[in-house]
Amino acid sequence: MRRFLVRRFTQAIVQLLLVGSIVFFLARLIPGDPARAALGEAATEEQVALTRAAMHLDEPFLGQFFGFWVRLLQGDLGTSLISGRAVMQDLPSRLGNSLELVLLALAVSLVAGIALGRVAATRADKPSDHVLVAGSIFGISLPVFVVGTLLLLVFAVLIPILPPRRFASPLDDPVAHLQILVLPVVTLAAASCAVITRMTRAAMLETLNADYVRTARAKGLVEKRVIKRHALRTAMLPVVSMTTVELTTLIGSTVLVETIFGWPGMSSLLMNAVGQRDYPVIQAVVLAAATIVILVNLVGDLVVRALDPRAEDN
Amino acid sequence: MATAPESLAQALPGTPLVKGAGRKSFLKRMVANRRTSIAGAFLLLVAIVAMFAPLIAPYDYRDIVGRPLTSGGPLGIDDFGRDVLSRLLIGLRTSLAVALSAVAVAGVIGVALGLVAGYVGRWVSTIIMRGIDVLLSFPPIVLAIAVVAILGPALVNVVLVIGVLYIPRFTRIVYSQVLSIRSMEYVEASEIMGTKPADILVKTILPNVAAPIIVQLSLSVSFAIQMEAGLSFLGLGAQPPLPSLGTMVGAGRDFLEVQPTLLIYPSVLIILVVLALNVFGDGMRDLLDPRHRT
Amino acid sequence: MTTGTIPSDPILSVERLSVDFQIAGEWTPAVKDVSFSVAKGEVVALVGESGSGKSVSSMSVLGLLAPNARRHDSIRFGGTEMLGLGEEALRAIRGRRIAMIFQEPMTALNPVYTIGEQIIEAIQCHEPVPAAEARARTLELLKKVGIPEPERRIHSYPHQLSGGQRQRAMIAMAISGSPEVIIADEPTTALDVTVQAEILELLRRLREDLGSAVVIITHDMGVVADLADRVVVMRQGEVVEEAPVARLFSEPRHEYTRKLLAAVPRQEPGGHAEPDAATTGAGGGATLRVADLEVEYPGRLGRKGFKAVHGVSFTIGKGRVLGLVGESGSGKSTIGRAMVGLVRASAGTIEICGQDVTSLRPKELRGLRRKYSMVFQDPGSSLNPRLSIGDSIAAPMIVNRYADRRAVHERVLNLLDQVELPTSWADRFPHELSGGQRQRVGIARALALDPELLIADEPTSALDVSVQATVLRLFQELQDRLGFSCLFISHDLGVVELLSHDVAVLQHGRLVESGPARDVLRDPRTEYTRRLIAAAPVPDPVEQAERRRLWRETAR
Amino acid sequence: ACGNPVTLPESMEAVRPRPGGPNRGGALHFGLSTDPANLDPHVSTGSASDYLRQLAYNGLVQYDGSGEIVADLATEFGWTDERTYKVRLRPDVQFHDGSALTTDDVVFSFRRMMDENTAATSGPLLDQVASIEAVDATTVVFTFKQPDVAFPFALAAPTSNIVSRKWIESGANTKTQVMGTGPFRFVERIPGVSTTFVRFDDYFEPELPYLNGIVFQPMSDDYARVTALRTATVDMIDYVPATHVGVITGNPRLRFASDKTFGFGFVGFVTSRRPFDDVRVRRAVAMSINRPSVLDTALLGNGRPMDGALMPEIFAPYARQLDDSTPYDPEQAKYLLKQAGQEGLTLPVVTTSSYSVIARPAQAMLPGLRAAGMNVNLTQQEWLTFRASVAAKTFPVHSWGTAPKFGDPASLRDFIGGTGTFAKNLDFQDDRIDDLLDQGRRTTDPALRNEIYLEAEKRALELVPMTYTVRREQGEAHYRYVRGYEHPPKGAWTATALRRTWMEKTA
Ligand SMILES: Nc1ncnc2c1ncn2[C@@H]1O[C@H](COP(=O)(O)OP(=O)(O)OP(=O)(O)O)[C@@H](O)[C@H]1O
Ligand SMILES: Nc1ncnc2c1ncn2[C@@H]1O[C@H](COP(=O)(O)OP(=O)(O)OP(=O)(O)O)[C@@H](O)[C@H]1O
Ligand SMILES: [Mg+2]
Ligand SMILES: [Mg+2]
Repeated sequence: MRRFLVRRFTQAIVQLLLVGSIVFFLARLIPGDPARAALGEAATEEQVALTRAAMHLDEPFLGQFFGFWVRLLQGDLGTSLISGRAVMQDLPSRLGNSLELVLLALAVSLVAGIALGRVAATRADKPSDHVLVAGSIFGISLPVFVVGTLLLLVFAVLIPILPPRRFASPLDDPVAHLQILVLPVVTLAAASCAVITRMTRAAMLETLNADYVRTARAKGLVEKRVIKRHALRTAMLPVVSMTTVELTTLIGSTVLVETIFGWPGMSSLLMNAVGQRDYPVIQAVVLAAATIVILVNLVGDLVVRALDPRAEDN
Repeated sequence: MATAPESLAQALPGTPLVKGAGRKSFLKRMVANRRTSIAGAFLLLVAIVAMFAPLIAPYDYRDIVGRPLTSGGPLGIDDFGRDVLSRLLIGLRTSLAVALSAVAVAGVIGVALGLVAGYVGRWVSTIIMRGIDVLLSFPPIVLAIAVVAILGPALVNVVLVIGVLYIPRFTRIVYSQVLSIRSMEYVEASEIMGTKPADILVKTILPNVAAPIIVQLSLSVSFAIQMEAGLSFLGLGAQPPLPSLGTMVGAGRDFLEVQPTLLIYPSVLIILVVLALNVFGDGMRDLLDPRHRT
Repeated sequence: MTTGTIPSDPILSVERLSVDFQIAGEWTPAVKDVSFSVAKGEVVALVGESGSGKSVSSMSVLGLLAPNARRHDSIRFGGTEMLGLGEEALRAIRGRRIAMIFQEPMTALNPVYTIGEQIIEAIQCHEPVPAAEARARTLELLKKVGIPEPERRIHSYPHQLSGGQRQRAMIAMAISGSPEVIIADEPTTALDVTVQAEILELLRRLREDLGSAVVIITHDMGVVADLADRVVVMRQGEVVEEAPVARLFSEPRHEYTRKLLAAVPRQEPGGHAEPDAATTGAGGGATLRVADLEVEYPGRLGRKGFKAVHGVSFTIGKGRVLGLVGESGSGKSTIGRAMVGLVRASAGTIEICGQDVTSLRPKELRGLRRKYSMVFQDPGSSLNPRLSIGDSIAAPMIVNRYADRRAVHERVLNLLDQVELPTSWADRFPHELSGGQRQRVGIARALALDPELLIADEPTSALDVSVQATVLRLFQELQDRLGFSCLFISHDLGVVELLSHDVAVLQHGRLVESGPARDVLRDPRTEYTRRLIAAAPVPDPVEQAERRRLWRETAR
Repeated sequence: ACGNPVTLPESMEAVRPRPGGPNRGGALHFGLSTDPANLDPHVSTGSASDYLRQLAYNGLVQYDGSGEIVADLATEFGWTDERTYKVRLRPDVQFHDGSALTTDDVVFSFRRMMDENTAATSGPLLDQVASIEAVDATTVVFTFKQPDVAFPFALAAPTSNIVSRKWIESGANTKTQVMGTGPFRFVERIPGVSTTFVRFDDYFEPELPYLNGIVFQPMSDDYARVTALRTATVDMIDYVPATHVGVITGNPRLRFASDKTFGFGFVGFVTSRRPFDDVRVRRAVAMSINRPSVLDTALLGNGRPMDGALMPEIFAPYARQLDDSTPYDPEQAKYLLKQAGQEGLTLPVVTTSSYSVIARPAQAMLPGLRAAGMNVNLTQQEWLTFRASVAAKTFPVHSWGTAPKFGDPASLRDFIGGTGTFAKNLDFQDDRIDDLLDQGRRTTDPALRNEIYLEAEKRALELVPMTYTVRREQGEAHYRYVRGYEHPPKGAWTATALRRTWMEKTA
């Protein structure tokens, strides 16, 4: 176990080095000039060129590259080329806000998705299964921005019970914070909940046929427990490995959710930074996101190992 | 000598190599299942419509045929004065072409990687799975913008981008399934016969991990349709005036209160296609599972 | 029609039971009009042909059949009609009042829970027992069924146990609720005779102490003779004869019963004709040579591993059959699996046809693989559930490009026929077969390529004696014709003596005795072997009663 | 507005009614289409950032509600001769740090703007300034290399702000810190959440500002911004998208303050690239754009078609004379193409997907082009990519939209002058036009200027380096209880009206 963790953490460092390096070059491969973004539309090419130089973007590539890593290792994530703010000043709160959304949405979709998937599987081909299939298709087929917009239209304009209030940080005003949290979380969770429902259903249909489920019944277990402990538990394996993928999908979807609901998260920071070619911010956000994804995958793998003793012996 | 069709027959458990009396063929069983066959027929219809969309469409999807945002024509006129039905048909074609091929790319590569990683283990799986993590941790926009920049905005590239982005969905799920299946005795039995590892993966393990893959396939199509829309906004993918269902939904959103049909029609079409795919996928899964044969 | 002791007070009675399965859209009968009953404190043995509907009938009782089944008429338990009983009422009976031991313990145990967890769950589901007490009871149960080191095994997952250990875990689970009726479907197939004797003793005690009724399904006539009060003989889904055990053995009425009894292999002098030295001499070279083999299973989560095989060496000459016997969990399957590379030898060499397979690269090994094949101990899990049995049998031929499509087809049908399965079943799937039928599919698959070396792990454990006889005859015939070498793992000493030239006895992963079959079995040198032989039940109630008494004396 | 503002205390929301005059107090919540990234007083990243800038800083002059240039920090200002411009400062101006404004600060500010390294947005407008001198404690004099009629516009530009020399030289980070003389003090910017200003009590204009504070919230999603307004989450929003104008104007509680004169769309040709070096081809494209239809579809009628002058008649009296110079005539276009040997021309056009006001007209003009037998390959690119493509001339044609820098024909230079920022993307340079533009800039007589610019525009319409498509309606929307706000009718888009805004509602 310890050895496994040590190995995985070493791998994670290599992965982050890789992600950081790729994003460093990829960001600079994207045409468009941060100096232009910093100066606005009206600036002349001469002005842009001067600002480029002032941003040290004219320096040799490799120098910039190593400079980036050296500074990073010293704990310096850099300063935004555009706003002049230190990345560290904004990143933690942005990251926190996004994670709050994402993790809540993930929790909601896991709890609801597994429950619904289980219902669908145990009532396979009965009306409630059909309703769930259709419902999840609805959740999957509608793009995030449509779901968000519809929710806004319904709950903010038509029946204004959840108007798009100003963002309030949970520390300042927890009640308001919870209130504004509802719509974005629901929007985010809609699709992934549906995915998890479908995955759970499919996996459970497999396991429900297994002989050990028959054994569990023969023991006299309550059907609920047969389902939960025996059919569902083994069906969780694909669901767990899907969850980590779902998490990244959720992180991706926050881009839209954050703009629609004015949620000051990491994705809108990244979107802005990409739109402005704000390289230090792009790099920092991507690295932060990558760290999270890699960690979550690690946790997912640990869960799989815990769930399936056979997985480990290999 | 065994030839290719035999191995194929082996890969598909529904088609017995050794046929006894009274067993219905795969196709027959499919037809026998009402829901699956309705979904299949619908998909076939969709495919045909998509293929011949330009012939079926009442108008050129680019032409101004009426006052913007009015209800002329069969399904109304969009904000640019174009016929909605014609655009739906062409949009369907674009979306299906992109989404299906992207999912195919992702599915084939993703499943293959997952199988190999799960079966071979050791450093091979380390490299594959950690690489998948790296891919997963990459924000799609950065990748997408970079790809347009490097490869240009062709529709093929959007297939590539979506395909690559969706690989992890398949790899991770297949990987975890293979881990629990590879120690099954029937896999070992296959090994002892001297089956080549590739054949074990494809013929023995793959059919037994098919269920989550099928679900994933049918779901991914829906996401790919949406992602194409998102990417075409970044200049990757269907460029106006060529419509896709996803971009039509996006454009319809602005007129939600003025002319909701602009949002509703393409959404409904996406929902129908995805629903049919899922129902069909479920049916296929049942067909592939001998325990569901009745 | 039955004479003799009609039980005064049948606790469980099956009346005119019919079960049909829907296969490919058609209803196929599996059990027709079967009636039998069992009274409190009585042991009824269900015997009969493999596939005759024993498991199906017994699973009908608790409503545990696959969804593609339909049942008719009546099963009464006490005063209740079991057919059409509500889920809740059925649940209250399951496990608590009627318990079931399933035939194939590998698939019947949940792979992701330790056996301890599974047994504790069974205990706690009917009684609110505190966790510590449940654990204590579980340990006691494990001890009762003779699992060594229960403290350690309680944390083992099913795949970490030997076949017999799994089976005993299954039994422990079933008896945990002290049920009124125990339905035991081939409970001792994977057990060596000593353990089997203990298990039978256990069942007997349950009957005596708790007045439990036992329905035991078995093909081992020795077990029948040992345990049963009454015997129901089934064939092709019907009951052909029912009789008190003594009468059945002394004067079987139905022709099938007679055939059955006749087919029992007995340890008689001259059971196996020693093949003449000319064909089997050392000159032919050894097909399999194992030297100082050691196998260690890794421990979970960095815990200490478990050494299952200690320095085992043996040789199988060309055309020879080595019978490997030994108590359950002694490492027989592990050795077999090491031969074919399914577990890694941590030390020692394994030479097959002169090549050391422990050091071969995968590709070279694959070339060698068509020369040997294996029959797995657990027939259920060794068949790909998504391949029809025909395809499963054809697989090795296709993999090794044995012949063209038509020839393969022919051969598959031929093999099915040889193992006494209807050729029309080629496109059935494993879950549609009975345990013994699945086992025969495994055998057919192993024989498909005419291997030079066969590793057969309990190949006939699930077969009734008549089919077993057919299979053994087939074995012998092929062996005579093709002269393949065979590592024959079995706990049935009668079969071993019948088939093997040499015998090796394994205990705790160590070879304790080996030599020509007759010498070892007739004149065992070690105490362990002697006990093994003494424990084997004989198919004669009277003689077996006597033997049991003797065995008890030596054991205590 | 409901709920707690992010950083303003509740008490600030209170409005004190004053019969007969503007109410005092209250906080305005403003939904802004972009999160202004950079608060530098001299570098503008778009109109959203100008809103913030002009609350905290002042220029020497400003636009009033009707678009006229009036005093700001100046009391008197104007030309003393053709090459001298004199400005007298208000005596009583204080910076937010309490220090007094001096002429030295003014000189320093302009030098900073003129310093290339600042890359100030107003920098290019000051190119004719030879020197700037403080002649005494209240007077600053600009001397010019040559007469420059456009100079007052440069002074009124939202980025021509006066900063404290002491403050800048103390090493302040002008991108993140704000310290000016404006009516509002900068409190804080939480990126993505809000930027908050509170009243500066020592503002030099008595009474002003009326509001206690202004909170800007970035709302980049059009739908969300409009919804926030409709649900009174904010009191005011900028940049009402054409697709939502109907929803706003249909609501009696809301007011849409807009203009149709400033922003416009155009299609530019790289005039050095074949076949667009042939003016017939360019004209053919110009003639196949169905402008009324583009307006109707792309902007849903919210704007005006542009078939003549670039400059609107509101500040270019000659403009009407050029009306109908580029009629929609696909047949003629076909003929021209045929003449040029370019029948069935394939037109690779690049546009940006980032702004719908640019992307939608580009899409809307396609049917007309097709009617003339042209085959258009439209490529949408993300904004900066688009900018890079345009600058690198990767595509021979681009469809763009922008606005003149200020409300005078002198701003034509950017588009058709040889050194103009937009002309450079077209490889366009015409001596005659350059000559005319130079003359125009030097000439003070209005009638003469009118003639000069008429000719320049006429020539541009003949040479077609770019063809203008539609003017878009652009503006802000707010509740009617927000009073005193005017959308500038003819100047640059400035936010000085916010300085004078007050709240009618007292609740
Ligand atoms: N994967 C494993 N991990 C740890 N221990 C194992 C594993 N597989 C088997 N064992 C242990 O190794 C020992 C030998 O097992 P093996 O299956 O070889 O026994 P066997 O002689 O075949 O017994 P049986 O007759 O019951 O099948 C047993 O004690 C078993 O618990
Ligand atoms: N799920 C099923 N679907 C279809 N047929 C089945 C199914 N289960 C059992 N059968 C058939 O029913 C018959 C009786 O099977 P059963 O398992 O009762 O045999 P058995 O007497 O227990 O044999 P064995 O001794 O080999 O275990 C067999 O012919 C088998 O093929
Ligand atoms: Mg059976
Ligand atoms: Mg074994």
